[in-house]
Amino acid sequence: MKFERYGLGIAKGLSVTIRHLLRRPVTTQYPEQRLNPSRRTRGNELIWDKDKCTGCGTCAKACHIGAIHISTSTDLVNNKYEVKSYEVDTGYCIFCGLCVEACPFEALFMSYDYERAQYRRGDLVQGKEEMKETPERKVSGYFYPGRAAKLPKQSLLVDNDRGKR
Amino acid sequence: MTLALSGKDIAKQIEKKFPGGVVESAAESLLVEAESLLEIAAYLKNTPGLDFDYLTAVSGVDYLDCFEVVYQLTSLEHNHSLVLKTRCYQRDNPTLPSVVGLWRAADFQEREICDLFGISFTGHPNLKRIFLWEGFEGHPLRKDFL
Amino acid sequence: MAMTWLPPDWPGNFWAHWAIFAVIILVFVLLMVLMFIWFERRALAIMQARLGPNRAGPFGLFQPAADALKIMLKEDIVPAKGDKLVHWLAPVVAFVPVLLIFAVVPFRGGAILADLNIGILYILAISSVTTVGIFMAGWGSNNKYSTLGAMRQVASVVSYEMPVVLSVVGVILLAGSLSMQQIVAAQDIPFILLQPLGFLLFFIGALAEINRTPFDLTEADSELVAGFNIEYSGMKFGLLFLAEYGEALAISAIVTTLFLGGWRGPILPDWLWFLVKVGLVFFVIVWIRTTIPRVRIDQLMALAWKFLFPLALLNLLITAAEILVWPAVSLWVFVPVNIAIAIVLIVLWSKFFKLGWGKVEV
Amino acid sequence: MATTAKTKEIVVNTEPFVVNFGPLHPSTHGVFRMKITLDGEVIVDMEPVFGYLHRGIEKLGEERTYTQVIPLTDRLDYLASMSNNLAYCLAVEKLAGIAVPERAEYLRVIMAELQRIASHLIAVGSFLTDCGAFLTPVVYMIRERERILDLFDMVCGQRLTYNYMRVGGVSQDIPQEFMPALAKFLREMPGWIDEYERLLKENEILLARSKGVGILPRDLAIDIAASGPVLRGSGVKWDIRKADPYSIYDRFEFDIPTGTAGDCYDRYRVRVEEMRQSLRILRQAIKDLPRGEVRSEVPHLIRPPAGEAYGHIEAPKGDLGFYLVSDGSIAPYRFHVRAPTLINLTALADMIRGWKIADTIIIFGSIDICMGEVDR
Repeated sequence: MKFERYGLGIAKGLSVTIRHLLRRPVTTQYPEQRLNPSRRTRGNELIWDKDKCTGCGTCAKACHIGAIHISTSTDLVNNKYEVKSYEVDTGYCIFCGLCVEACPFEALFMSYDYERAQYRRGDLVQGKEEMKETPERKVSGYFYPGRAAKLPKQSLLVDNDRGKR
Repeated sequence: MTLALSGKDIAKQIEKKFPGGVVESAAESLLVEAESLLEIAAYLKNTPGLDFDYLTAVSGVDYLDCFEVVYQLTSLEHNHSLVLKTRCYQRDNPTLPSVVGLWRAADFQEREICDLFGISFTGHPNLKRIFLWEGFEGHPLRKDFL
Repeated sequence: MAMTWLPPDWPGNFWAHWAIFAVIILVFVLLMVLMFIWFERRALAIMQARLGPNRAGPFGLFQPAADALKIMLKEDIVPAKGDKLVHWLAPVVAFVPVLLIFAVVPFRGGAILADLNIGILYILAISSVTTVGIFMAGWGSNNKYSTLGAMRQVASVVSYEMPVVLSVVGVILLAGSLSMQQIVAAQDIPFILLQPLGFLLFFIGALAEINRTPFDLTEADSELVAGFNIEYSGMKFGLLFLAEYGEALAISAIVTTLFLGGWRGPILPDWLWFLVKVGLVFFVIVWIRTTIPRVRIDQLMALAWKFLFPLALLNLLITAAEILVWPAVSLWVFVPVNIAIAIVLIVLWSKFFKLGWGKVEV
Repeated sequence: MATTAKTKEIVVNTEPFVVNFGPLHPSTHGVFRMKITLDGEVIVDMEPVFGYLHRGIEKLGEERTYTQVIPLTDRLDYLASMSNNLAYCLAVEKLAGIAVPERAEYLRVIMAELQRIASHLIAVGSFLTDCGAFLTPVVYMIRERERILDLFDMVCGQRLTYNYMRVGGVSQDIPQEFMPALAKFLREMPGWIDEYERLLKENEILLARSKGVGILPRDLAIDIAASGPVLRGSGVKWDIRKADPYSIYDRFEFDIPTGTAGDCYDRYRVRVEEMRQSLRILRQAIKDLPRGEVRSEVPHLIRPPAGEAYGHIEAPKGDLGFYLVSDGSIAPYRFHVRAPTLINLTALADMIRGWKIADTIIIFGSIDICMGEVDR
């Protein structure tokens, strides 16, 4: 290597790294500090609104992997479809959000929460009861901006926000 | 703006040079006989007015009654492009002449078509399976594969 | 400045003295090496805008200890067709010389295990035994990458031994003796000022010998995956890892003793001066490791033979000439002269010298 | 035992040393294998082996409706899925003749250019780390990429597989806090790029390692139909955004950086300059972003008329094209992807021959491939 510039390039590079000693590191200590995900985040779960759902099955058709299994039965009392079983296999689901967009009755949402890992593969299949919207299982504002207002503001690295302790 | 040359007026030029070479020329593509593919391709590449020196893409399609290989050609100087097609009708051991001699870009793409469609290209330097392993029998992208 | 509160041969009998102080130095060196591993990982991390280990203990201080414990519990795989004996012996041959070097390093006023009068010669001799160990590691693992790595290590050490030894001779000329104590005693002016070119050559040569960036071709992780220590796991890998950091510590200690005036310093107690200077030199090594890309093997060799070696000879010539015309007034007059000579030589040499057969145009 | 044979000519036959830069190697950017025959350190011959990440995306595409194929295109070049979505949607719109509203066009350009910067950051970062600087460049550049991923997360909810663009526009409009965050990013980014330049641009060791190494001559680059920074590094001024402007790229003025010698250093320089040009485009796109609809009226199950179409865009890694054949049903009859990285690798054997092992990693790194797109 020609040292024509007598190591100036190397010196400049060294000056950049030494300057980083004075800057705050960028890492967030995950379990203690948490970053707020985006208000439209597609968390790893689906939330299903039982009363709005009419059992039309558009979401099952929209899913290109067939992760949604829905079976309806005829409810003779007030003469409309009644959803007998509604299961989403989050093991197959890739959280692309096509089903949420396809649902004509605003009954299906992505969840805002991303810590739904399970120990057994069987627990990944979400049954009817575990899909209701509860205070701790919030709905994400994906495709429905109206619901995004209640969620906390996203913490952006551009604003040097490294999450609260 | 890349000017997509229409198959018709190119066909007229080619008809004079290689009688019977052009099978059918639609508005945006030019279907040629498999046998005369190499001469036409060489003609397209070397004539000063056309200068198709850049083979953008080679794609294979299985139309059940025939295999079709589509060459998207572009000329960097004149900034115009052409779609050249050939067909081969036998299904058990389809073969087509390889254009690797003219454009080296076709090397991996022809190996891919041979791997996924089973069309063997004569004159290709090392025609081996590119994605699937040697022992795999059958060609997945054929419509009758499953 | 003898050790005041302990007579030199304290327990009377020589062997007892030797045994006690050998254990003390051994423990001290291993602790320093663990500290250095932690120091490098933290300094590297902060310079890369991240935190570095901070989970095991306060500020991650127990991280090296945790690593050492983990490595001891790991299974010790020996490659099937590898040369079993050579594979087993290699870490020992690589690690022991590193410990031997510390017998001669003056930690404090009188605190030196063996005050050999050929101190620096002993260090240069011992430090090249590690290369044999590393080559045995590369050869014994019957793995293509490790053989390549070992070959590279031998090539780089052979070609960098010359500039290192010649620059040390420059220091010896000035100090007048080979013993480390005398070298430190002779340094009223730190030799880095008197021998700037010598310091530069020694530092670059030493970096190549302990294969640290920019010369870490032996275990270049982007090319040879991990060079000679691919097939090592468990305690053997631990030994090789300790050998590498032990060598870095040894080189920092030698550079402090030869060029930065060892433990001599104005206010602070002398052992603290030694630690500060060693830490400083090690920080520069880590700093270089963060920023500078790796050199290719032929550039490494060409740099040694075409750039460092001639400059080392010239440096020796100039130092010898200065010794002859020893100034009456004081050595300080040499400092600007030597620095000017160093700069002129580097500029001149880099003008005519084209690495990469002249193809490389910058 | 004196050797009686007078001039017994000693034949030293050294057979070449075949090394596998195997699927599992720290610097093969994914599962790519090179069977390299070595003579000492010098490369004699190299044979690439593909297929370790072949998921048959083109076969999967044939069983899905036109909208369901979009999540598949995310997984082609997983470092630039916005550009994959854009290329696919353009091809379908060309096939079905669908018009895209103004605001959606501007949003698409903004997302594509942000994705170009993010992809180049990874490419340049890993190239410099392959040169040996211990992870520092790639850690700095990933920190900048993090800012872009935050913006994408804000818009479409995911950080890698966006599934943001739809046939006929984009799936959702941007939230209010997107614009201020993007403006802040555009103000800071040139400063960060200058810092990378100061870090390694004139570093003597990097120059010695990458200047004049792995030269791809101009006519060989055209012959193997290389595209993107690899082609422009060899001095060919060919960029689809200028040569065949798709969507609204003809409204922005930016220039195309090209190298001269076609070596690794030029390709690295072209990528860094392209990042600056993308910032220029983004500034213009922000200035005149119109209001209005983001998606034209397109049925969820589109049935384009029977026929074929080839749409291609300037993706970060090269000329990414989609060849779609439709038979009038809701699923594409044939869905072929023109992978720029697979074609850029055609000349890898010629570029590597004669150089040393350390150079193969640099040359391979400067081509910047992504195995998701190579193996499909």
